[in-house]
Amino acid sequence: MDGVHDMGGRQGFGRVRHKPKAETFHAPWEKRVNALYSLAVKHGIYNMDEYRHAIERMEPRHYLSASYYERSLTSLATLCIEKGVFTQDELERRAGGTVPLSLPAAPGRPNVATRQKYKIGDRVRVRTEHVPGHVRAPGYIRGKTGIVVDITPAYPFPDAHAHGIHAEDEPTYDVRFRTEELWPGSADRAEVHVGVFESYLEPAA
Amino acid sequence: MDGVHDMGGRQGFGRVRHKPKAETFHAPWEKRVNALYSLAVKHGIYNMDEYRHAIERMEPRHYLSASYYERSLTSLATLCIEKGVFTQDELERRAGGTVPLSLPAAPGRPNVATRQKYKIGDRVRVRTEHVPGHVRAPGYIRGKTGIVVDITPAYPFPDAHAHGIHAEDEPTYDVRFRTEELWPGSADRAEVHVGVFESYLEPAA
Amino acid sequence: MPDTGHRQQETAPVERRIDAIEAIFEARGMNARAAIEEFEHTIEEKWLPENGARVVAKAWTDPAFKKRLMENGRAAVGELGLTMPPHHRHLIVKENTATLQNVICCTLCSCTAFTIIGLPPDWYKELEYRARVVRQSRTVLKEMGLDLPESVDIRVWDTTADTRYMILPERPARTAGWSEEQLAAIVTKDAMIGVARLA
Amino acid sequence: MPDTGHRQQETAPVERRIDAIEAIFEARGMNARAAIEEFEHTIEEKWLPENGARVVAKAWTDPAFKKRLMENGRAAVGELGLTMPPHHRHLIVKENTATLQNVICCTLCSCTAFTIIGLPPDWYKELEYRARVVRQSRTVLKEMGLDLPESVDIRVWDTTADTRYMILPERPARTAGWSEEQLAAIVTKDAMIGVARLA
Repeated sequence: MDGVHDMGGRQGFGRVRHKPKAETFHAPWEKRVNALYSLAVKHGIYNMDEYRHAIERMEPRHYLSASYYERSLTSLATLCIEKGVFTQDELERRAGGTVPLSLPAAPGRPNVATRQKYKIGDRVRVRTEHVPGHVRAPGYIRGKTGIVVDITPAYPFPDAHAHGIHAEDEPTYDVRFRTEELWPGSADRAEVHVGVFESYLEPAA
Repeated sequence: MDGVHDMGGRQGFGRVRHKPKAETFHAPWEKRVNALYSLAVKHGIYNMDEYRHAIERMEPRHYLSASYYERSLTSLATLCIEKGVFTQDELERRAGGTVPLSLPAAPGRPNVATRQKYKIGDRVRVRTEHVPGHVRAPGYIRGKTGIVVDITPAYPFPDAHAHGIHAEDEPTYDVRFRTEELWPGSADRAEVHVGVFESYLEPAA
Repeated sequence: MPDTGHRQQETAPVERRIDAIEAIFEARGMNARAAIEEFEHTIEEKWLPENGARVVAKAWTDPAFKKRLMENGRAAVGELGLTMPPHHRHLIVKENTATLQNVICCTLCSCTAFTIIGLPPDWYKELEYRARVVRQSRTVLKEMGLDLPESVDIRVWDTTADTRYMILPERPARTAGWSEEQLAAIVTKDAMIGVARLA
Repeated sequence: MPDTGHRQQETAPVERRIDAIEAIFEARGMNARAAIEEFEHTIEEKWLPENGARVVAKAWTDPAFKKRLMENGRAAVGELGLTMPPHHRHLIVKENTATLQNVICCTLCSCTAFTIIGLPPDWYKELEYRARVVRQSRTVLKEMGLDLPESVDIRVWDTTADTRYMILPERPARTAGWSEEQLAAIVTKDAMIGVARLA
């Protein structure tokens, strides 16, 4: 989905608030969120693609204003309700207030029928697609051309795996893009490498 | 700029909270904001393109979480400080607290040297450009092809006008796009008409 | 940097922020209070959807006016004493028919022909409408109560330049023989934005 | 719908929300408390940047290990007793040199090889880094204190699949003859993400 979570290349942000040896957690409840969303994965309540997609489905204002661990928490709460582990009523009664949840998912999709294999050195183009459900191609590579520099063995196809749809695993291709191709005249010179699932690609001339 | 303000086609939002005969204002302070940003325009402190761009330059979390009139207010405050009408110190002293402002502007640009005239019926493509400053081409038409269906007389070129750069006025072309071209397979069937400045266009085959 | 102690403070509420700007403008001799009063008067007395409703009613009943309106909206509304700000250089009028629904939006901000159809309603300026109406026009209109059959084509007009749009709604069949005043009374702002049809 | 009265209430604070989920999990026999304690133990004792530092130090001092690490990161770190979750199927190691700076990010969320280099620092997961580092890499690195000359090329690795990356930093010249333990002690998480160089 073309959501606000798709941050790569978005302008208007200020400086990275970096300090050396920065912390991961800033409050004890954050560790509990991390432990419990991982526990839910271990219990098979949902997989990591469903977890990521439930974060993406957060109401956009909520996504941008929430802290990292509030986003994790919202995904955990939403998926447990969607999977029937508990009801919204039970959760809110116990929490003593309302619990903001993610919005409903659009449908997922199986592998793209016309996908094909590539080899290192091939020029590939990222298909101009707008997938309504979960997708792991960032918007900034859509329609862009790059070169395959590495290939991994197959992974679950996220567009299906996040939606409980059966699909074949797919290799991901490490595709090298130049920033001059991604954002002509408006980026620092660099190569950007993205791990791109086979279904997202088509051959480039 | 590729900012969060560029909303057209972004997914993840819920239903439009519409009711018949909806109000424009919801609190008296909102009318004062509207009156005073207009007064500043009348006094020549800034123009409407500068005003719009100062809203776009708001910190993205602030943009999304602020109400419509808080965005107007932030633009007004930012521009008055940038133009030297008052200082941030004076404003915050009088307000009795901090006043969130927009982030600094990137440079603007003059008319595109290679722009050309089109006539009704011409096929045109929106240039694949990433303009760091103000621009009035929404991201969803970037690189897309449409047909010129109408032409207006010249307007100030916003990419220059929002940045105090001298530029020639340009006609805007009413370009008709099909949603199937804009978001293939992922939009309701419709025509979308956009008023596109000459500098944003190139001929399409 | 001198005297930045107050920077440690809380964010000022929006009312206090505009209070401060109003006070500074007043102190600078910019007559802020008078401008606010004039603005409040203008939005209550002048920038009303009744303006556009008069334009629509006249277009429905006067074919020559309608022709002028479709050719040069700014000049035609001027005939009724209606004006537009200088930077709104054009008013383009689009006609809805039995098979065509035109809809206005502004995906980048909130542009409207506010002197003619009134200031935009809250939902028009909200993120949901701006994000969705260009891509999911039929769905959004249905959610807003306008369930169009597939036989009706949709044209969305994204107000990206300073050209302004208004929609000429389809005249309801039941209004045959009505006066301009009667007709004007049924024309709504929503119909002139294109998110509603008149019954 | 029965008993929705509590829906009128305020939004529950985040702590109360996770309290509630923890209590429900506990009531369902999912051993939430034990999982939390185990997690707290794991992040304090196991998922530490010292793991990656050992890998780096060994790669600096053992060319055969380095070769295996570059060919199959997951298997090579396993030689040191380090494991990765099943869904992290690959660990790809990229080497920084005098003329090349590799940098890791995850524009879509926050993916990292956390069992090897430690859980990601706060700024890595924040919107600023995710939005900017792919497009303004040199500028962002400079703002973060790493001012690279134009002669150094930059490669950004956006972690969009479940392949995980770590950076093998350039070994500082001053460390000639140091032991693996001495070397490991100077390797930082930032250097293994690629936003810092070791001096």
